[in-house]
Parts: sequence; C-alpha cells; structure tokens
Amino acid sequence: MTTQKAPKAIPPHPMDSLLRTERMPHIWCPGCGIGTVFSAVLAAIKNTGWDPDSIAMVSGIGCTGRMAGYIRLDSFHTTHGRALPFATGLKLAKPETKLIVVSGDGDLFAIGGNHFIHAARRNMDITVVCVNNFNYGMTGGQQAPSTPLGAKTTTSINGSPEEPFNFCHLASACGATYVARWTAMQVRSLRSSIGEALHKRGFSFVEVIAPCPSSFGRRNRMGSALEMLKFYHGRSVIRGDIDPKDATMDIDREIVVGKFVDIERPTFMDHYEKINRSQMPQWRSMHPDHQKGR
Amino acid sequence: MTTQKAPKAIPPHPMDSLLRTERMPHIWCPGCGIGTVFSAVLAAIKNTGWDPDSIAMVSGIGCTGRMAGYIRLDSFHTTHGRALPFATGLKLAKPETKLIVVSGDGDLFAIGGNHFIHAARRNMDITVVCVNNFNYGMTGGQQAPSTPLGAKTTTSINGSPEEPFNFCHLASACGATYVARWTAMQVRSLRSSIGEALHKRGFSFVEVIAPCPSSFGRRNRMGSALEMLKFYHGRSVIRGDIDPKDATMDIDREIVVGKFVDIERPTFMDHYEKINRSQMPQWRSMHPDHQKGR
Amino acid sequence: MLAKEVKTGMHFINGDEACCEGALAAGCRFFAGYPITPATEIAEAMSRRLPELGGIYIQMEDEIASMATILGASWGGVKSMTSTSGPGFSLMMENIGLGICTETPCVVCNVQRGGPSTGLPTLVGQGDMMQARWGSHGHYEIIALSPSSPQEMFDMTILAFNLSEQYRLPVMIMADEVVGHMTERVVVPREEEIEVIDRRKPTVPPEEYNLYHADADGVAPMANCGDGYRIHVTGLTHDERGYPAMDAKSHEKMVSRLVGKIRNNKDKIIRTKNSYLDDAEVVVVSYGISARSAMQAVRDARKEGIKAGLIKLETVWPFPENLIRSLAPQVKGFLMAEINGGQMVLELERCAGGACPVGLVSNFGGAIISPGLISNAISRIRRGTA
Amino acid sequence: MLAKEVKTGMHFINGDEACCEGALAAGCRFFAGYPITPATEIAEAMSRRLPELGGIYIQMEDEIASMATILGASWGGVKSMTSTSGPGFSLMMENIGLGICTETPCVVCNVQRGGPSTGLPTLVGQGDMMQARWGSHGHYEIIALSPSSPQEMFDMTILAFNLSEQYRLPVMIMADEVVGHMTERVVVPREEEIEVIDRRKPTVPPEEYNLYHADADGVAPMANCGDGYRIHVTGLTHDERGYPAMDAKSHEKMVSRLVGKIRNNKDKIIRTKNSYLDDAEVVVVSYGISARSAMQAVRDARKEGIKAGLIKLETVWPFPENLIRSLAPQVKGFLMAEINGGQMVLELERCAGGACPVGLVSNFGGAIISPGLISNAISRIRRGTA
Amino acid sequence: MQKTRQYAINQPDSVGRGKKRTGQVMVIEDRCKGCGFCIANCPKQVLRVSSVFNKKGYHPPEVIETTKCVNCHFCEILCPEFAIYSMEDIDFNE
Amino acid sequence: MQKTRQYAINQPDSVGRGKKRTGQVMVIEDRCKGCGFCIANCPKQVLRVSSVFNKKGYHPPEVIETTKCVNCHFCEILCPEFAIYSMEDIDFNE
Amino acid sequence: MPDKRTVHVIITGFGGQGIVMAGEILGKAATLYDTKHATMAQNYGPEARGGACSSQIIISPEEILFPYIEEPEILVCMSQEAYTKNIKTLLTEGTLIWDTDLVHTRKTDMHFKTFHIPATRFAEKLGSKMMANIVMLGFLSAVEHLVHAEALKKAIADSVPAATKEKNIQAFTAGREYGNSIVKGLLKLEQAKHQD
Amino acid sequence: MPDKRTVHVIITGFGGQGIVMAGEILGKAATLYDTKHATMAQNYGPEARGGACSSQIIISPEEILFPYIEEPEILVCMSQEAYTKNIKTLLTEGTLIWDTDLVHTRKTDMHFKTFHIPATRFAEKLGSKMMANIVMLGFLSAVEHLVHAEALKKAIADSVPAATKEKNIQAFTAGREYGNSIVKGLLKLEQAKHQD
Ligand SMILES: Cc1ncc(C[n+]2csc(CCOP(=O)(O)OP(=O)(O)O)c2C)c(N)n1
Ligand SMILES: Cc1ncc(C[n+]2csc(CCOP(=O)(O)OP(=O)(O)O)c2C)c(N)n1
Ligand code: SF4
Ligand code: SF4
Ligand code: SF4
Ligand code: SF4
Ligand code: SF4
Ligand code: SF4
Ligand SMILES: [Mg+2]
Ligand SMILES: [Mg+2]
Repeated sequence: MTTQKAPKAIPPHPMDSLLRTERMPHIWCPGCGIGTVFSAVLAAIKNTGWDPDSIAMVSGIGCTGRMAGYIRLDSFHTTHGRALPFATGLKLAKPETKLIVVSGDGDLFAIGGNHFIHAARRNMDITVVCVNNFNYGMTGGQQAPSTPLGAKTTTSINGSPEEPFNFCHLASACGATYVARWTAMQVRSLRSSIGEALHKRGFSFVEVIAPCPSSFGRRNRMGSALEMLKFYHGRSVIRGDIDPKDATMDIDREIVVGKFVDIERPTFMDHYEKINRSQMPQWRSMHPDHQKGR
Repeated sequence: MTTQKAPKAIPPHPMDSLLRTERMPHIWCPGCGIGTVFSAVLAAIKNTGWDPDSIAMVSGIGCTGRMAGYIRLDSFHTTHGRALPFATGLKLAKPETKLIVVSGDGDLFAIGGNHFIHAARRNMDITVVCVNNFNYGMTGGQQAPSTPLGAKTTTSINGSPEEPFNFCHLASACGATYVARWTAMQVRSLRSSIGEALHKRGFSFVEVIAPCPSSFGRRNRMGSALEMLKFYHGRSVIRGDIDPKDATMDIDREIVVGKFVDIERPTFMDHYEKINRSQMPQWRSMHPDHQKGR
Repeated sequence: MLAKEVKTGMHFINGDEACCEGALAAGCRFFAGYPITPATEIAEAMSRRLPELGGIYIQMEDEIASMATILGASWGGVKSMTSTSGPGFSLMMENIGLGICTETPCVVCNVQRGGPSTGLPTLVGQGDMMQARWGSHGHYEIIALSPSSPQEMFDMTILAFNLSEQYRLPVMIMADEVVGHMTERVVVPREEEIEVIDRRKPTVPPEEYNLYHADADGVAPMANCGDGYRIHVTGLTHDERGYPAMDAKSHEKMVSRLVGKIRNNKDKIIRTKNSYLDDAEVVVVSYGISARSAMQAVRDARKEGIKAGLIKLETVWPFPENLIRSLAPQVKGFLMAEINGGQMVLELERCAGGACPVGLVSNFGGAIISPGLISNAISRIRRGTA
Repeated sequence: MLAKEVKTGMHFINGDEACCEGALAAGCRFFAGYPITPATEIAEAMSRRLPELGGIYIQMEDEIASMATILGASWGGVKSMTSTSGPGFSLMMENIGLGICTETPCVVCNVQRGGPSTGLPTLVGQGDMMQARWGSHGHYEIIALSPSSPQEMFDMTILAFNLSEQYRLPVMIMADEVVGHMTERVVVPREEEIEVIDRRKPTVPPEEYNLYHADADGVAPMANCGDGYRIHVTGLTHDERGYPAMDAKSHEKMVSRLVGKIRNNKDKIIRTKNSYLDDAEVVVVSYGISARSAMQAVRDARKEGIKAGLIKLETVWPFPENLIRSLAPQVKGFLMAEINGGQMVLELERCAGGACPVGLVSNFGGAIISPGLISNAISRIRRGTA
Repeated sequence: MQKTRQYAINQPDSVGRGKKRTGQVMVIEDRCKGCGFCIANCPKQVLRVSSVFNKKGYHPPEVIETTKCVNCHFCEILCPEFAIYSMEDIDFNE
Repeated sequence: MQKTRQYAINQPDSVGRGKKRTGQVMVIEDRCKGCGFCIANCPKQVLRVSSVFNKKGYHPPEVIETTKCVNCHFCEILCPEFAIYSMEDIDFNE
Repeated sequence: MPDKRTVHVIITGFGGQGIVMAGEILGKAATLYDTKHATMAQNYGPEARGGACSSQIIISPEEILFPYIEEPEILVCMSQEAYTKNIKTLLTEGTLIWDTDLVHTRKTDMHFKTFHIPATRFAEKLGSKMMANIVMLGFLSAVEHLVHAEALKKAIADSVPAATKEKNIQAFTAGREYGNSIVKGLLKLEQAKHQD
Repeated sequence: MPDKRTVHVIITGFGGQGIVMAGEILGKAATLYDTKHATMAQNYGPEARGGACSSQIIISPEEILFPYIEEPEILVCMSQEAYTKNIKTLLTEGTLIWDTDLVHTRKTDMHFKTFHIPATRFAEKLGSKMMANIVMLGFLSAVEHLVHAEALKKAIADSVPAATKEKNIQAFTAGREYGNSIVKGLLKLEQAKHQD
C-alpha cells in the first residue's frame, strides 16, 4: 500500500535545489541533530527568496562544519575555528553577499572563541548558526567548552571539571545584535529565528541544542537520538526577551530558549564607510566590485 | 636647599626589594601609566605578606608585559597573548603558587582574547591585571580592541571604525569571580583591589585605565601624561556593585570604576579534585610536588 | 580628490611603505593584519591608503585571523594581502596551508627580525627562510621572493601578486628588518607600464566547471564567490570538483598537482639577478639585505682581480637548482651569505652535489653581514682553504 | 587502590596508548592538549591515567594554549607533554619557539596524517618532517624522534622526555597515523629498569645562579619556579641571567648556545638502528612506519642476494650526517622511503654530497609504502638505473 | 547517489474522505537512516517503521494510513536526511 | 644603575613646627623621568620641578618646604619610576 | 593447527557491534596468551560516522613488518554494507564467514571456504546482542585455528567488563561449539543454503 | 661642493624632535631633488621608548650597497644622551654638530670639526620648538655641502604640513644663515666657547 516507484510528475524534495544531492547521503550519524538543523538553515535561506548566488556559507571543521559541503551555494569549509575570520574577509570583499557561518560549539567557541567575540564586537554583518551538541563530535566526543559540568566525555570519563560557557550570554556581552537559542526539535521557531537572523543587519547568532547520539549521548547514557531530541526539548523553557545572562543553559535543570537580543547597532562596514567617507566623499566609488552597492 | 647626598641610614625605596633594581630605569616612556600600575601591583603583593617565593608573575608581550622583567619574583615573559595558558600550566603544576598575570589590552584581549575567556570560564585561580591604554603601546600605537570608536591610532588615522570591548563586562560574562576597574590615578583603590584579587580564590580581573602619552595620547591630542592621567580620572565615576554590563567604559562620557563582581565559585582545581577524588580517594597523594597541600 | 592608485613618480620611502605602494599598484584592495615590528609600517601605510581607494583595511585580533581573512577576501574576488614578522608568520602557518590547499591567491609579506621566539623585535634576521618553505604541515611547494631594497619591495610586491594570481597560491615576500625600515628612492612607473596579472576566470558554464580542473599549466581557472558557479572550497583532500575525497588516490592526485604546478613551471617562476658569472671562480649566492653586502664584496673582489660572481636570489623558493648544478663543476666554490645559522646554504650544498665546496658567511641575527667578512670568505674559498 | 605508574608487563595496545604509558613511565604528570585525529587517543589515555596518578590533564581551548600551558607546567617543575597532528602542530610553532628560546623541557608528539591543510585526517602521512625542523621562525636546532611501532612509541616517549630534560628543549615525537592507531604487543619493563633522566638543578645559591649559565655540555642547570631563585624567563634575546639583551652580540651568544648544545652533542643524541650495513651496496634510509616497509624490502632483497642495508632513523633530527658521509663513497646508492613529496631525502642528498646517487620512494600520503616499491627501487639503484 | 527514489503517495481511492487539508508524504528511502524522528513526531501517526531494508541497511518509514497526513511538513523539517517530505494533496471536498 | 641616590629629607631645623604626622620625602633623582605626577598631585604642594638635570636629562622634583610633607605616600605610589618615596618623620610634638 | 604461517584476518561490520574489540581480543590472545606476533589496525574514516567499520589483524609466528592487509585470507562480515565493501578483497582461496541474519552473500562466493552463524541471534538468546562479536570469535576459533581457544578465553576475560565475563565466555563457547559441529560436518547443508 | 664622495651622516636626539624627519628630508633632497643616491636607516629599539633616537643617512653619487653607518663623517647631536651614545663612533676627521643648549661636549672633541647652533632656541623664537630639526638642517647645509640648498627646501616643502611650509622654510633659512656666518668666520669664537 505504501511505497512505490515515483511517477515522473512527483517533484523532488523541496530542499534538493539547495543540496549537492550527488553527495548525499551525508556523513552524519543516524539521528544526528545536525541534519535537522541543516534542513532548517536551508528552509530559512529558501524563505528569504534571495538570489542564491548572493548567499555564501562558511564553516570550520567538525561534524557541523560539513554542512558547507552539502549546500549548493558558494561554500567554504575552512580550518578549525577560522570560519569567522574567513567569512569576515569574504563579507568585506563582497559586501553585497549575505554570509552565513555554521559550525559546532568546539569550532566556534573552543579554538575559534577569539574570532567569535571579535566578530560580534565589530558587529560584522554575518549570521552564525552554532550546533551545540556539548562535545567534539567529529573527533569522537571529547570535552568541549559547552560540556556540562560533570558530563562524561572521552577526555573526562569521570565527568568534566569545567563549567561551560553560556554562548548566548557571551554573544550578547560582546555586542551581537541578534541572539536566539532553540533545541533541534523546535524546528519551526529555529527556522524563523534563522530567517530573522539572516535579515538582521549585523552580527546575529542562533544556537541550537542538538543531539549527538554517537558520542555525547552514548557516553552519558542518554538513549537513542530520538530520546535525546525529546529530552532536550523537554528541558526547554521558552522565555522571550529576558536578559541573556538569565538565559540558563543547563541540561540538568532547564534550557531557556527564545530570542534574547534583537537590537540595532552600526556594523563594522557602517562605521568604516562613515569614518572614511567623511574624509573622502567619493569613497568606494572606484572599486569595481563594490559598485553594485549593498 | 632640598636634595643632598643620602646619609647611609636612609632606607631604600620600599619597593626595591621586589624590584630588579639592576634593570632600572625601566623602558617605559616618561609619564607612562604602566609604571604607576606596576607600583600598585608591587605594593599589593607586599601587603599580602606572602612568601615571595610562592608568588610568580606571568606576562605576555607589550609595554605592560615588560613588568615581568622588573619584578624580583619568579617571572615569565612569554609570547604575545599566551600569558594565561602559560600561567594555567604553572598554576596547575604548582597549585600552591599564587599567580599574577599582567598584560596590556592588546595582549589579553586581541591576540589573547580566547585564553582570557576560557581561563575565566574555568575559573583558574589566577589574578589578572590589565593595563588598558587604548592601543598597542609597544608597536607604536595601533588600533586595539579597546580603542574607542573614532579614536585615532596609526592604523586608524581617520578614527577607529570598531566599537571596543567592555573588558569588565566580558570578564563577568565568562565567569570571573572578581572584577574591578580603576584609573591609574586611583592608586589606593587600585592597590586594594589588586590585594582583594590576590586573596580571591578564583579568576580575578582588575582593569586599569592608564595613559600612554607617547602613542595614544599624542595621536589624540590629549596633552601630557599628567593631563591624560587627570582626564581619565575626571571621567571616572565610582559605582560599586552595579551590573557589570552597566559599567560604562567610554572615555568621551564616563568611565565607571569600582568593584563590579565579587562572588564565590569553585575553581578548575576544585572541580578536578572533587570529580577525580571521588573515583580515587588518595588522589594527588602520590605527586611529590603537590604534597605540600594548598 | 581621490588618491591615486599608482603613485607614479619618484619617492623617498621606506621598504614597508614601498611594499604597500606595490600592492596597490598590483591591484590589492584588501589588507587584514596585526601589528608587529618591523612589519607594522606596511599595515599602517595600508590603513591610510586603502580607504582612499575604496579598499578595506581591517585590523584583526591576531595573525591567524589575518591570514584566514585575506583568504576569504580573495575568494570574494579582491586581491588581498597581509604582513607580519616571525612570531606572526609562525601563527599563520596553518592557514597558509589552507591557502595552498585551496589554491587561493594572496600575498604574505614577512619582514624578518632576529629569532627564535620574540628574539630581537627591532633588529634584522633572515631566519625564516626554511620556515617559508616548510612551516606548514604536509607536503607542498611555495613561491617566495626576497627584496633587497625599497625599490625591490615595490617591484617584488607586484611580482608576488602576479605570481599568486597566475599560480593560485599564497606568495611570500621574505623581506627583512633592514629592507623594511630603510628609506631610499623608489621609482613608481606609470600605471600602464606596470604589468598586472589577474587570475584566470572560468570560460565554461557552471554545469561544466570544476574548480580544480587544471589547464595545461597545471593551474585551474578560478571562479570567485558570487560568480554563479556555486563552488565548494575545502582544506580537506578534494577532487577536481572541490569535493572532499578521503583516499590516498585522490590525495596523490591533488598534491601532485599542487606540487607540480610549481615544479613544472620552475623555469617560468625562478628569477635570479646574476652578476659576473661568466668567468666567476667563486660564486656568492645571497638574497635580501645580505645580497647587498655580497654585491659589495664581489665588486671589491673584482677590484682586487679575484673572479667573484654573484647570484642574487629574487625568488628564494623555488631555488635555482639547475643554475647551481650547472655552475658547480665549473667553479672553485660557492658561498652563501645569509643572516641565520645556515638555511639556504643547505639547499645550495645539496644542489652543488659535492662538485665544489660550499661555504657560509652568516650571523644569527641582529646585524647585517659586513662585506669584509664575505670578501675574506671569497678569498678563502678561492685559495681552497674553506 | 592507586593506579600503577609503570604498568609493567605485556600489553596489546595501540601506539597512542603506548605513548601515554611511556610518558607516565618517564615521569610525565601533566598533559595539556586539544583533540585531533589521529592523536586524540593520546589525550584520551592521558585524561584517564593522569588523575589516577595525581597528575593533571587539562583540555585547552586550542593547540596554541596547549603548548603554552605545558611550558608553564614545566617551569612549575612537572614533566609535561602535549600531542597533536599536523594542523595543531602548525599552530604550536610559535610557542615551540618559546620553549626552545627559554630552554624548557617538554615533549610534543605529532601523530602525522596526510596534508597539507585539513587533508586526510584519518590517513597516514609523514609530511611534517621538515616542519619539525624548521616550522618556527628564527634559527634553532631540535631533537625529533620517529617511532615505528607501539613498542617504540613507548620507548621513544621515555627517550624524548630524557633528552628534553637533559638538553632543556621541547623534544618532538614524529609519529604517524599508522603507528599511532595500530595495536601490537608492548612490553613495559619494571620501573627500576627504566632509565629516567631529570633536569639538572642548580647547585649554587640564588645570588650566584644564572639561569642560562651553561655547564660544559652547553646546558645550564634549571631552577624551577618557586625554588627560591627568582628567575626571569623571556622569549626575548637574553643574557645569561635571563634578562633581555637587545643587541646582535647577545643574540649571537644566545643562539650559538641554543644551536651548539645540540650540534656539539650530536654524537650523544643521534640514534639509528642499522641493519646489514657492513657489506651493503644499496642503503635504504627510512623512519616511522615507512621503515617497516623498508626493512621488509631489505630482507626481501637480501633473500634475492642483493646486498641491501637499512638505516632506520630513530632520531630524525639531528640527522646522522656523519654516518651518511662516511657511507656515501662506499655504496652504490642511497634510497629514502618516506610518505611525503621528499623531505628527509633532501637532507640525505645533501649529506651524500654527490658521492653516490640518492633515490626516493614515496607517496604524498594516505597509504603506507608497499615493500615492493622499495624493492624495485633497490634493484634500480643497484643496477645504476635510478 | 540515490538513483531510485521511492515515494509514498496517496492512492486515488483514498481521496475524498478527509475534510481538512490533506497531504501526501514522500520517502526517499535510500536517504533514510532510520532515526525515527518522523515516525515519533508525526502529529497524525501517519508513519511507522517499515520492514524494508534500504541500501544502507536501515528501515525507512512507511505510511500507515495515507489519508491521515495533514501536510504539516513536520516530518519533512525534522528529518535530518532530507528523506521525507510532504506535499499538498488535492482535496476534492472543496 | 643608579649608583648615586639623592634624597630630600627633613632638615633638623624644620622639625617641631607641625602638629600633624609629618614625613620626609626622598627622591632617587636618576630614576626620575620628569612626568610631574608627584608634583601635581601632592596634596600639600611640597614639591616642584627642580632645575637640575639628571643623568637622563630630566628635571627631578625638589622639595619646596620640607615640613609640609604629611607622609601620605601619594607621590610614592603615583610615581611610575620608583623615584620618590616618603617615610614617617619623628614628630616631636607627640 | 594454530602454529601455521602468517594469517591476515579482516573482521568487519558496523559501529557498535564491537568489531574493534573482536580484533583486539584476537590480537591480545595471539600476543599475550599465545606466543605469536600480532598487529591490529582499525579502519578510520571521517565518512565512517556510524557506518561501516573494520579491524584488520595479522597473526604471525614472526615479527610483522607491513601492517596493512590488502587481501585477507579470512574475512568475517557482520553487516551487509561491510560485506559489499570488502568481499572483493578476499583471497581466492580465502575463508568467508558471516552472520547468517545480517548478510546475504552471492552465489559467486561459493569458491571461498564459507561459514556462517546467526551470531547476533545466538547473542540475543544469551542475553545481549552486544555479545555477537564474542560468539563470532568462538565460531571463528572453531573454523580457523588461529590461536589457542584458551588464549582467546583469557583475552576475552580481560577485555570485557568484569560483570559480563561469565556471559561472554558462554557466548564464546556457544559460537565455538556451533563452529565445531559445522566443521565436523553436522551442519554442512545448513551452511550452504543461505547463498543466493 | 655637494658632489663630493659618499658621506655618512648620523642625526640623533630624542623622540619627538623630528630626528627621523630631518634624515628623511636630507635623503629626499639628495635623491628626489638632487641627483644623488641616498639611504636612510632609523635606529629602532624596544628600549627606546621616549629615549634616544637617530637617523643614519648615506649620500653618494653611486648606488649604495651597505646601508649601515659604522663610523659617520658627520654627527649631529640634539640631546645629551644621544651625544654620549654616539660620539665614540665619529670618524677622527669627522664633523660634530650640536644644539648649543642641549648638549655639552667634552674638550676631547676639539679634534673634530665642530659646529653648534642653539637650534631649539631659534625654533622657539620662530614660533615652535618643533622646527628645531629644520633649523638644524639649514645649519648643516651651510657647514657641510651635502646637497643643494634648493633641493633641501623642496624636500622640506613636501615633507612638512602645508600650513607650516612658510615657517619651516624660514627656519631653514635662519639656520643656514647662522651657519654661513660661522663658516665665514664671523662667529668663530662663539663656536668654540661651549666646550668643556
Ligand atoms: C587545528 C585543529 N585542531 C584540531 C582539529 C580536530 N578537530 C576537528 S573537528 C574538532 C571539534 C569538533 O567539535 P565541534 O566544533 O563541536 O563540531 P561537531 O563535530 O561537534 O559538530 C576537532 C577538535 C582540527 N581539525 N584542527
Ligand atoms: C605573535 C605576535 N604578534 C604581534 C606582536 C607584536 N606586538 C608586540 S606587543 C603588541 C601589542 C601590545 O599592546 P598591548 O598588549 O595593549 O600592550 P601595551 O604595549 O599597550 O602595554 C604587539 C602587537 C608580537 N610580539 N607577537
Ligand atoms: S559524531 Fe555526533 S555530531 Fe558527529 S555526526 Fe555523529 S552524532 Fe552527529
Ligand atoms: S608607548 Fe605608551 S604604553 Fe608604551 S611605554 Fe610609552 S607611554 Fe607607555
Ligand atoms: S506531513 Fe505532518 S501529518 Fe503528514 S506525515 Fe508528515 S508529520 Fe505526519
Ligand atoms: S526522519 Fe528521516 S531519516 Fe529519520 S526515520 Fe524518518 S525518513 Fe528516516
Ligand atoms: S608624601 Fe604626600 S605630602 Fe609628602 S611629598 Fe609625597 S605626596 Fe606630598
Ligand atoms: S612622579 Fe616620579 S618620575 Fe614623575 S616627576 Fe615625580 S619623581 Fe619624577
Ligand atoms: Mg560539537
Ligand atoms: Mg595597550
């Protein structure tokens, strides 16, 4: 009664146009939340209606970072932790391009932490989506700056001795203009947050709590991917517009989700143009690549 | 009528015992605030009454970082930005040693920003004193992540296009247990803050706004060192115990000074010992270097 | 009034400033950097000049970020560069590797100071020559140039951009503190006299385009971000399309090409300035600031009737292996003059292949080599006492 | 029940785990690292074992921090190490330089994978050999070892610590993915059978002590932090006291000693395992996993009556220059087997000095060299057709 | 990679029964990794684990009752593999 | 480095006049870089710029009126050069 | 005859089946509890998240130099994907062993020495699917004499969690007995019928 | 005779005096507005924050190879510290020039050709201490003919801020005239008396 050969007329998966389908299936483990987040990213991009050639994706290294290899857009899979500076260069060289950076908690906040705080401070006009799976998935599940205190990983078999960052709080302390957090289950909210973030002029940050069943889940006996998905969702409490420092991120108590920051602040480019234009009225007019305006 | 040859009995400068006097005069420019901060650091150290061999200073590279070369304690002048990880290793290898890290705004928050946020997050039991002079003094005055928006430096002759960090806010967002800010003129408060910070078990951070007359002052026509000293002081407003995010740091409006954070939180070592001791009761007993206890 | 892109005319500027002007003349419109003595003046000059020309100067949080940023800018279609000195160069190594692996044109200028470590920030060194060649992990080939004067800082920066665009890789300018800080006359030609090479763009439609499908010269035309080719760029081993390909065969293919595009084009890339080689008995090989002392010594030797010659390396990498191999059997000896513990001399010795003695005149850094030391060494080599 | 420091007995463990056990047996009680394939298992093993022994495992935010942290720990008097692979090794370079300049004992294990850039994370490479020697800026000398089996991972990690304590510098273990990941029998001797060398401590009172006043062997006794010597340690060029000294003369003195303590003790440092050299016509030189293929090929050759020999480099740096120089005139040729585009072969060629041909059997990474390829090359060299 | 795509579609004879907007759900079986996200979270319990093995050895979901799908797309947006999606179905009652 | 240290001390004849705690201020002239911090911030205006050049060519401060120093140490803790410091003076009135 | 020449074994399946542990036990038995040399290499791959996984074990009376297996003499398959990926490497005269329920072999495999066992089913019966690898090892030890069974038991004992030791030895024995009965010809017919 | 052979000049003082600019102007004059070659090198040093500072200028009719000055023929000192640090390098037959008010020379310097001018005082009189360097250049141009005065004036004109051009040319002229008068012997006595 169910599956049959597809009649010619049946259209492909709605996201196929944005996928490098020739590279599917992707490498992510069964039930890995990254796939779901990726799907939300693609949907949000699609919803913008923007010319796909005016959008580019940059990632670092990690399971999450592999997204860049599956999206059918100009995409850059850089070095571990360096997605943001790479994206900064790309953005400034081509200000009319919309930049989306996707990477893991380790990539963005361990090795890449400095670039994150500076990009936020500078208010680079970039959207960052971070898949927080509480560990380094790609290398097999080591302690990360997101690993909850006491959680088990391959490098903290008795429990992690470090308190994790609250990424959303950090992002807002550094000046991000848009900050939101969702669990992977909350895909609709996630999709619209990513959409808002894309439309935001400035540094926007969306954190997604997602299951890594193979590494984090397994070590901490969290059950199947599905159970993890539900567990995170169950811990989540939606609280809009609270002070980001109160946006608790504690898998043992509560995961506060929602949009925490949505402000306006001049971007690096705004300041740069204003400061330098005052000296030089026809500023930027000579650069052929920039003549299109923004 | 005044100066004469000193009679033998007259004691040396009270800080000479903590100074590598054979290296004086130091390299800092006339009126550079670093000297004053250094003096306060030494005074605070002296006031603790601790065995000088149980205190060590670590610095990165920069004018401020040169402090490590003048203090007559075990002292380490490392690479640019890496004072904190170096100090982390030293501290964990010798937990009974009190570690004080001194460095500039660039060293700690430009190239070293990632180590700063992670050391704060881990709550490494280290005291950090940052001389914020709004630029890279050592290399001749370039834009730094502390440079006020619009301020002139050798790499922003029309004005800096970036909004600076608020270091105290950042430190507290990352979990520092003690956070204070003073201007160099407020030496008594500064000295007692450094003293409190030294006594604090955990990551403590003291920011000092200090004149760099040769680079920052000169480019921004701020007058003599003395005038800068007074200017910063004049802009300062003491506000104790406010939310660090409201501790404005704006040389054009106000520089909020005071102690912003003073909390208790287990250190990395506390967690490490607790987590691993539960597995292994005689934990740490075998390590000769650690037998002294802490 | 807009600033001129090419400041045609004569200038009395230092090497760092000349480097900046060369970059602008080559079409560079993006600079990301982090201050460090003695390269800071390049960044400072760029920070003044680029906004005038509608370009971007951004000061990054460190050298790692600077390097990553210029790679991003290059894929954005803008010629980009960074400058640094030893400590920053060390930090850039991982992302230089990314640039090499992803074949990203850009220029890195290292104004060398005395090392190792923080060393002698304000004094000269040439101790990063081997690092330029081998400093990033994995196997690859590079192009590195070494200017001896502000004029050459100008000229070679243009050359560096041209080579980087032509061969699609980060090209290094291995300057040194003295060359960076010394001020001399620099003649900037008229704009139309300056040869500027731009990256080859794809001529096929997106469906037929493969990001790493090389032309006959081993270099693939490059689509920029936004050109409609929907490229994927990765530092993982990749196939011609740019897609990750995690096996030895793909790796062999990829690295062979990365290495081959330099090795096979050596003759087109290598540039030396040869003086008095025709009848030379002793050939001094040198580069950067040391080459000036070497030239002085060679001229002095000639004055004394000693048949000395000079190979001034303009491209230090690739090394002029064939030239050395062909000279080795004819000369009484080679001499390398450099400010380090002996780096390029190792390559010289290898290429000489035992056919003649190879000597070294050097110091570890902090001072330039006095021509007298080289003269003495020339005499010793000539007498066979070295 | 406390865990044993030295797990005497036979184990079937992989190279990464063996490295960890070797470190512990050598007295290492501090590890700072950052995960990276294929070195992660060293960190993982350390994270399990160190807390058991009252030591510290800390996972740092990146490799730069890891390297700086182990330097700090070493000055705190605890033997320390880190492990990484290519990309992380590149990032460590600046602080490896600090370790060299400040003469800080510690160990860095690089489990090499295919490069450049992210390359082939899970597959073998030996492309970081020159980087180990030259990867940091400025001039210096290093010691690097290359194990070929889990057993050697154990043994050489002890050796690495001993050399690092003896010569006061970061010592590198240049392993590779296959050696790191392969599991074999590892025999751990009894504790008292393991030679462990500790840094020499000062014997003079603080007033008379100079941190960098060397003994006859070129190495200065080392006071740790807290020992009461009030030391000052800097990566700037420094004098014997450790104080900054910003001039060429001080630099010459400092670097001469840094370089000299290795160069002058070469004979004590260099270790090779030589097989069938006595009558060898063709000598294969190799190291790490490639040396096993080479040994197979040499044995196969011997079976066929070909007089092949093997020099297995245990210390890859310093390179056994004298041994090569002495053999070169006697053999029909040398052959280097390595997984890169030709790195140690350059040094081999240089040392052979043209006295005999030098061949290379290699691939760029991702797979180990099959013994057959080496056998063929041996035959070619022997016939003089290489 | 997936040359063959298989779809679960509404059968003609199932049309007309629903009052609400209905949908048809499609499964690209060879993409599925059997995580069960779609099955567990379909608000209408349209799906269940099939007994079929796909190329990778997983059991893709199958449709239990075709008419129940309300085209909410939830399976589609939750699926990490782009293996399932829903489309609006013609509702003959309108 | 500074072999010679010069001090400004209270003169015997100036003792006994003050009622409050008094101090004596010492200047290590060759350390001074003439920033004027001490002079401008002394609450009692004890100091002024001297006409003497020190080894580095700066004018170190000199004491105008020795008895006025209240030993507040402010000059001492403000001085970036460790070039000036104060000590308690014997107060004969107590 | 556990003292025959160098043997190359590949055990393969998917992540979570204990494939690597099986290889480890085999190697451990050979090196620590028998007098052989053994080298085990795992197959890593970033593309391998949750996918195919294999361990390669060389067992030899002599020192092993080249540690890779290009063409195994023995191939043990515990998943279909693993089978498909590896079958082409098996030596023509090699031995193919598989889990009856998880792998469908092809007719063309008949020229190999073939053995199969529903190892996962056996393990489930014994209490946990997780022991399928140990059942398989028992089976392997019966059909191919690589190391002494006693050595294998010792290696199992110090590789599995203490609490599961007994169970695992049972699993081993179950697999081994099944194997023995096949070798003795009792189950020959059944062994052949799953080919298609 | 501005076309004599290669000359090595060191101008030295402290940070803020425009020492480097003076060197630059000299070099510029020689290379851009005269037909000479010139190389200028600055003295850097991290220990130099606010301290001594110097610029070394080599002027030659020929290409200059070795860019460092070990022993200058002309030494211009604008601070005591700079004088002390550099005096020992001056060639025995060299020329020593200093700012009368800022430098105290020693008796032993008498064997040099010596000239001094209260350049800073002159500059102050003209409106800004900042022009002492230009006064000194004027003075230097009178006592040592390195490059044509016109070339120097042109170099000054395009080195100083446009608004201060006039003033700076005045400063140059003032220094030059003072120098000329000395050279002509008018002020000889005064020139000697400051030695001690
Ligand atoms: C310089 C460098 N260090 C380490 C690695 C190894 N590595 C690759 S991905 C990764 C962490 C991945 O964690 P995360 O960013 O959280 O991504 P996830 O895989 O969890 O999605 C690490 C440590 C590397 N590739 N480069
Ligand atoms: C890796 C590296 N990059 C750059 C430098 C050059 N450098 C030395 S100090 C410094 C910045 C100093 O600024 P800050 O930390 O604010 O200290 P300050 O001098 O202002 O006290 C820089 C960029 C260096 N030494 N190493
Ligand atoms: S390891 Fe974790 S993060 Fe990576 S693909 Fe698997 S489940 Fe996802
Ligand atoms: S440059 Fe600035 S920070 Fe450095 S010593 Fe001088 S005044 Fe102080
Ligand atoms: S579209 Fe909605 S109702 Fe239909 S199958 Fe998917 S989840 Fe169920
Ligand atoms: S959500 Fe996707 S991958 Fe998971 S079971 Fe459903 S169709 Fe398969
Ligand atoms: S101690 Fe106080 S009163 Fe005395 S001189 Fe110093 S600042 Fe003035
Ligand atoms: S504060 Fe110190 S350096 Fe400044 S003038 Fe006074 S004594 Fe001199
Ligand atoms: Mg992660
Ligand atoms: Mg600063």
